Amino acid sequence: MIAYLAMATGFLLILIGFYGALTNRNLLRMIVAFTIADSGVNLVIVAVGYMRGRTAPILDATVPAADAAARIIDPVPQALVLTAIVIGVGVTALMLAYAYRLYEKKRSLDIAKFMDLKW
Amino acid sequence: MVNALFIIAAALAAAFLLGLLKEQWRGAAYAVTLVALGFMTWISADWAWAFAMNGAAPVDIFTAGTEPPFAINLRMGRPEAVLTLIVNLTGLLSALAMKDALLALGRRAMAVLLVATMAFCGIILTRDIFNLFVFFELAAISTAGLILLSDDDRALSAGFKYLIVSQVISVFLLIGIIFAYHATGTLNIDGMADAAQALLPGGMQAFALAFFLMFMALVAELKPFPANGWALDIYESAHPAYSAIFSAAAGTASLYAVDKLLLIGGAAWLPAATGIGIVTFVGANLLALPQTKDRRLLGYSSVAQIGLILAVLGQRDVLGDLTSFIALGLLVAHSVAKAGLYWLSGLIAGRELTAWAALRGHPLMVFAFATFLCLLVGLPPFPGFYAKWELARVLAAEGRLALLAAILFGALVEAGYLFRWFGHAIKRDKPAEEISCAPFSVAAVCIAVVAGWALGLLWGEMAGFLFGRSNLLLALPLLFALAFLLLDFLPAWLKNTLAIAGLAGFFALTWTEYDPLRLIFAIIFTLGGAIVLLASFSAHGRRIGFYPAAMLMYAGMVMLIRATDTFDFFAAWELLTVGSYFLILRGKHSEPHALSYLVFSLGGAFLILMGFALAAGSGVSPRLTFDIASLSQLAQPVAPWVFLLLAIGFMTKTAAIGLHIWLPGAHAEAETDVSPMVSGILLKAGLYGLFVLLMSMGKQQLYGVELTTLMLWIGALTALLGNLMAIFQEDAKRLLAYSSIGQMGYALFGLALMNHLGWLMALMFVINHYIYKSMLFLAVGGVAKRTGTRAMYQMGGLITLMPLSFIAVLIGIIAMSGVPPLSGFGGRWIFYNAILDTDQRLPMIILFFSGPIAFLYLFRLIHTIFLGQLKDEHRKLKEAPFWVVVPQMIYVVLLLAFAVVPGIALRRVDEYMNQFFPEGGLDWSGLLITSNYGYWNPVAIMIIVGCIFMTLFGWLLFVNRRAQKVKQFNIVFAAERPYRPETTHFAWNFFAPYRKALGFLVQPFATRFWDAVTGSLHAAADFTRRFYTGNGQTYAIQLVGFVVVVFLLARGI
Amino acid sequence: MIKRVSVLLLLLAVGAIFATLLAGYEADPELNLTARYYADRTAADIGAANIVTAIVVTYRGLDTLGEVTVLFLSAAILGLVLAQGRKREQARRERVPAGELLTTGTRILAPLIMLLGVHVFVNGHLTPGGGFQGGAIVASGVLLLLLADPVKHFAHGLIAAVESLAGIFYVAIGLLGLLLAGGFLDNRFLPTGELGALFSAGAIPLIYSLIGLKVGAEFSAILADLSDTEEL
Amino acid sequence: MGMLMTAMTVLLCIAMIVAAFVAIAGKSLPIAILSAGLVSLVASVLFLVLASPDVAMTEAAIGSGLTTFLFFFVLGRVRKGEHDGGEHD
Amino acid sequence: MDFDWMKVPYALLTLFIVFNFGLLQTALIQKIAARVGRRHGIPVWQNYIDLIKNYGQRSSITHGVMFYLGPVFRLSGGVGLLLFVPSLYGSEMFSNFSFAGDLILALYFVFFGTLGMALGAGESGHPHAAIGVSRGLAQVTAAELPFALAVFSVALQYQTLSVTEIVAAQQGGFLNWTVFTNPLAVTAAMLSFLGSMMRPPFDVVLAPQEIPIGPPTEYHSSYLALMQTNRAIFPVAKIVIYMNLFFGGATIWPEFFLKVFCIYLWSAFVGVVFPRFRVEQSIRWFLIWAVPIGVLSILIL
Repeated sequence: MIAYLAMATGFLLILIGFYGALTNRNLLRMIVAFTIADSGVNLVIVAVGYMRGRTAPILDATVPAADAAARIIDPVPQALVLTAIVIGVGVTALMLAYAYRLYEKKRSLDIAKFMDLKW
Repeated sequence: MVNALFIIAAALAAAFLLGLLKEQWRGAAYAVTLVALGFMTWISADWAWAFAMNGAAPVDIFTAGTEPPFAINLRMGRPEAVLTLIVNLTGLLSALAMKDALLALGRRAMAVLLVATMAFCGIILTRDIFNLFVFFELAAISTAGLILLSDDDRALSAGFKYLIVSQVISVFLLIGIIFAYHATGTLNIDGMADAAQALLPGGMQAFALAFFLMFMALVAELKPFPANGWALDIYESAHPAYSAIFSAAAGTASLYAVDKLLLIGGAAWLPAATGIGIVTFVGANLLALPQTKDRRLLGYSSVAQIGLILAVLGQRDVLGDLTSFIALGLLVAHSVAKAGLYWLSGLIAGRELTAWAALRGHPLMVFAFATFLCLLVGLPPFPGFYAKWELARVLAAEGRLALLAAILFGALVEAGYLFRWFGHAIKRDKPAEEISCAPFSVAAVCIAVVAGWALGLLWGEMAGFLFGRSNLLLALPLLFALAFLLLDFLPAWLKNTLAIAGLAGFFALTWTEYDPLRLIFAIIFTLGGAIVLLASFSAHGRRIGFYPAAMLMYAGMVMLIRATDTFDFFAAWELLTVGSYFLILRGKHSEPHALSYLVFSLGGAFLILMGFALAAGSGVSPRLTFDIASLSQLAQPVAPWVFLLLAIGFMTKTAAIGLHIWLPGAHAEAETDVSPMVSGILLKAGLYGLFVLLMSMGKQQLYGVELTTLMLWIGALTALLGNLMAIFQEDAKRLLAYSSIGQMGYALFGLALMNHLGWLMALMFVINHYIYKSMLFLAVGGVAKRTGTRAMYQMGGLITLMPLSFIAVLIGIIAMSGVPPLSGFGGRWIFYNAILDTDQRLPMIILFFSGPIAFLYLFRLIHTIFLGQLKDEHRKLKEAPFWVVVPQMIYVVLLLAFAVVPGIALRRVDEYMNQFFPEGGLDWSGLLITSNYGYWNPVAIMIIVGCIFMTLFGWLLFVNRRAQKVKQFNIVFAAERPYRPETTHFAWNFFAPYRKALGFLVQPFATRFWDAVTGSLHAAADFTRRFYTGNGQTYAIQLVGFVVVVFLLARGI
Repeated sequence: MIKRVSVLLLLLAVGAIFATLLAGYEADPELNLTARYYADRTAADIGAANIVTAIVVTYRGLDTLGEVTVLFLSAAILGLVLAQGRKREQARRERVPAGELLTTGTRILAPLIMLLGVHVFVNGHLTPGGGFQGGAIVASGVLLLLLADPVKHFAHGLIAAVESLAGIFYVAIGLLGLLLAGGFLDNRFLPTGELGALFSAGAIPLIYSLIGLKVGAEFSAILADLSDTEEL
Repeated sequence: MGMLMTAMTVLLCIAMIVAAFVAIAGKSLPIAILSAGLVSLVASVLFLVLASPDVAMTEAAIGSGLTTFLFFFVLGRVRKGEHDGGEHD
Repeated sequence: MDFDWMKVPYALLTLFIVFNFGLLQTALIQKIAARVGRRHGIPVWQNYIDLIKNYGQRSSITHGVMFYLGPVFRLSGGVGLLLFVPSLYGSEMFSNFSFAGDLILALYFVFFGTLGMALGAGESGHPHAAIGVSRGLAQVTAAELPFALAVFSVALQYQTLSVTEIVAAQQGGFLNWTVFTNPLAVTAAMLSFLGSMMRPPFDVVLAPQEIPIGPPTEYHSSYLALMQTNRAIFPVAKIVIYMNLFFGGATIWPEFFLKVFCIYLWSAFVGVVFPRFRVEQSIRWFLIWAVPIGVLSILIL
């Protein structure tokens, strides 16, 4: 149930993020919207790996290595999300820097102002 | 061999190491970068060598000491080795080409370059889907960074647009990956593929959707049309050396990623790949048409090429093992060419296509340019050609003709705009700025050129290995032609001597190998070529570029008659087309004409290719390469289609009506000694093709229509309209060109008669037309050279100044008009005898009409140039240059000889044709030639006419022995005195009454039709490209829209 | 308006795809093959208690290397982007120094924060958290320093050196794995030790520490570069 | 326990969606940035619920913390462009 | 049918007969035409007088080699044409040089003289010559077409291109003549004949009534004489072909004279009745009226 909820929310976040990114013409707002979509993706990925009634994939006293297979949830999506988050922040930082420089060039954050290249 | 992981490790280590260097030590940083890239390249090369030469087995590389699917693994196999080699080499050479930019931006930029190259290699090497995602992100981010190397400040916005799009892509990819993982329990691509076998056919929807998302994400990296505006902006604004990477390396890597992904998707997704690929190929090529900016044009072309390869990957189900041969062939050709072109564009200051005229005066760079274009278009002997060939064969065999047609159409459009560009470079005004000669960049370009030719050699070897063919590039005639590239520094006279010796020598070496029919063509192509080349002795200086082009054409023609199978035939056909294109392009104003020549010729060539493919597909042969003669085994319903395609293809070369509009300009604007080559000799290649076609296929019926009858009509109409158009020309060379159209119509007609004498007549025209058209073109060319104009009405009265040219023209027109006793009469005589044997009477009537019309333009030719009033400004003209006159005199002798003893050429052919048409041959008893209907004694005619003429001439001399030459104006002129030569020389609009009566027949319908076709293509393209608004957000919307549309289509299907 | 509607329609279609995915999703009752392998073998093979860490650092170490490289790239490109139009010298003068409280607070807090970061990544193989989280925490310490003393010339060189060295060592350790153990980034060329101990799980603590340092340095570099920009 | 968890999840989800709407539709850019940070922060709580402490930590530290800082850094430099491209279409 | 030397004197004899016949015939026709126009006309020996006068004239200038050779070409064309076709059927003596070629040779040799004349006239530098040539060539292309069609029709009919064989096939009563067995072809040919005889309504090429114009504009004295000679021989030579193809040929000279005269009279008859066409009008006329008949004659066969 939680997994479904989280997943649905994740998808919704992606859509909201996309909508924001595709309709807002302000560069910074587009970037903000993309971070929301990224969060949504992360949520979906983690939700996919969730298994009801199991614990985090860390072995300790309560989860001995021997019966880990029956006790823990799928660790792989979590590993993937870690990577995805870091990549996401890298891209966001980069986009922000671009936005800054674009603003420096045209004194505007309106994406419709950057149409020198076309056709 | 070094573990392929070292490619990644080395790049990263070097990139991190750069951080330790001081910002100021840029030289050192650059050196580190080059060493690292070199090392990476060496690893790939080492592997590629091992796979190619030592037959090494593919190696799986495990990381973390754990076997897949539990840890990420990489694979180094044959394709990986080649592809990483492409990537690394492009990276290395681009690093050379953008040395200045790298040094200006410092170590960070170099690190990014290293990481980018590594990322592309990673995409190729990895077998893990999520790892693929990571490498893609690395590639995307480093691309966004490297765009900054450009000195074009619009690059910044292009980078941002790319980042937006890559965000969208990565969301789709991640969602796809996680659901695919959930469905299959693995992230390993091979593991997923195995699992998919169990999942997909049952249509487990979630997995199919997950795959769809992954697939679309990776396809989006291929910049599919129309969701690719962002990519074009990058191509246009990035540093050209980076664009080279973006086109060659990124394209390569993404394609291989899609290829890997298709392993998972299986056969069900192949049509989608094909569909997207072919839409991209055709769409992008069309949009490139109205493009005037070089780098953007190359961008469109890159997109198109990648699309084509994607389409090929999508045909894996039918291509089977050939997929990699074809896709790789297209890919390496694309990569080398595109990288080379981008590096080249870095040397050029202007961004307009016309700015490439700066290359002129740098023969090496022009050669590089030409090499890249030929590589791209897939002309022999480059890999794309082999790929195109096999692809056509399989597609036709599988009945995927629509796809094949779309591919060929796209390729034709591509060739059109690429060679238009080449035309600009050769013909347009040279811009003020010289090209920069940065040694590293030039080196990169040169290496690409060498790589291109090496690939040609390699693919030739591979094709030889796979299909048992001899290597095209090593064919003696081609090698000989290419040798002139190396000898181009020699003076023209020396090269000319070599060329003539080569042609004659080749004939001497091989003449025993031909049957009589081929022997005649061989003589025309080699010895005939040698005679025309005599005229080239009149050229001074080095004449850069002439000999490679001319000899390429001759090589193609020689290879054409030596070809016994379809592959050699087609390759030769393309070679002679390219060679002649370069040759024609040399004319002063021939840019548009050379282009239309090329487009028509390639269009024709593609039809031929389709014809061969269709034939091969219908079971004549398991391979496309088959003995041409076995075309005869074709049966209904395919045979007539094959016939139609091949016939139209060949008729494009002979300029049959409707397909003729390229000819007048191309022949007229060519150089003096080139016109006879392309008219007198080159046209015969088309006739040869038709001969071969009819010899092997004979009559064919399509929907009850006898196709040879159709040809008969086309021939007759061509003869009529060609001749009609000729009489209205004011330009002497154009007149001759239109006349050639008419003459080819006669020959076509003769062939289509499908009887013994018809063919003999065609052959007679082949010989005659070669002789007199070469002669006339040389004569007229010589005159034009001296008078500085080709407009006939500006000449006049040149007979006394240029008597030898006059004699040549006189003999030429007597022969051509068919007046006895010269050789043209023989053609007419055979013609009459031939038509008596056939039932097709209506087209003959048209031909009857065109006969006397020829007389009109011929008279006009000689009258307006040589007779009438001499112009004041021409009074001091000299005879045409010695070396232009020499071949003309040879032709005069040949014509007379052929007129008296046509048997020397025709007798053996006549016998040879008995195997095709045992009936209706000629009887050659003594000097008398007898047919079923009539007889003809050329020697007697010559003697009788000669005697009568000499007798009367003697008589006139006797009664009028004191005749004195009077001044030109000393004429009886109805109560007026002549005023000036210009007003007294009746020359302009000579046949005005004819225009009044029949001018409606020469409305330029064909020209208008083709203009409308190209015009609407351009208009459509120009309209469609407005779609690329330049707004990054719109591009992202388009991408999402693209995904949705494909989704809907895929669901619909 | 047209744009909004068409985007809405397109996203509706995308939403339909997502909805289908959601509807077709069923949680696995048991761990799938890959996950089971990790659950069963991590402790024995890798010796890390935190299975996610084991996956991130070892099994999928190549991803992580790529991930670190992404940050490296971001930092480098950010530097490039901002360096192109930078007029740093004028920019610096105009900034107002931070208040006394912040400055003093920072002096006490920053080392503590950084220590916490180090703790997080050194224990990455045992507890939740690791190089990335630790690195981020270290970077936040740097951020604090930046806020407190924006005029101070920031030690770009030091950051770059830390970043590079960490990166080089990371690659080197990976290669050691290739040479001494089973493959690239194999952690087992060092003893795996006892499950749960600090010095266990082979090279994982080492690698994760390097990652932490590197990530911290990269984030710091990004922040420092951004802080060097001027207000437009 | 299950119920409680579910209810909490629902709450978290609603909070995220509301925050997301604020982020893309709100007039003020700083608030949009903060809302996006909030989405991340709530997501990291949800990750804890989903038994993913590693992810939760990362998301909290990087996704919500660092990213928000980056945004404000840049926003501070381009203040005047905050409203560019609004209210046009 | 091989060459032997005896053919030469025989051919010269034919030439002599035809030459005299031609001179008289043209004069006669001109006289008839004059009488139709209520004029007195020339005496029948007038052509002899003109010829002798012109050969005797001394003013001899030339505009160049081709100019000089023009009349030679012209007359060679006429003589050659005559000699390549057998004059009398069944007569070894008057079969001339027809062994050298068949009907096609004759058809194409017609152009030999035309071409030479045109070239010679062209070199005169006189614009009217060029205009005349342009008109003449333009007209002849259309005028020759029905004839070519008719010839082809006849060749198809008799399955041969040999003139002798065609005549042979028409022997045995006048109903065997082509004019009765293939009337359409003959109609087409006879319409075409009008165009090639340089008589009204198709004589704008020469336009004798106006100022000196047409190809021979600059020719005089002995040149003109040669051309006059040709004007006597060439029409007869051409008519001989018609006669052989369509009207059963001739076996004796009187029959020859009669048939040739009658065929020639046909063009004179039309000429005095109709006004002159402009060139484009005559082209259209031939294409609209004569050509379809010729086409029909081939198709019906």
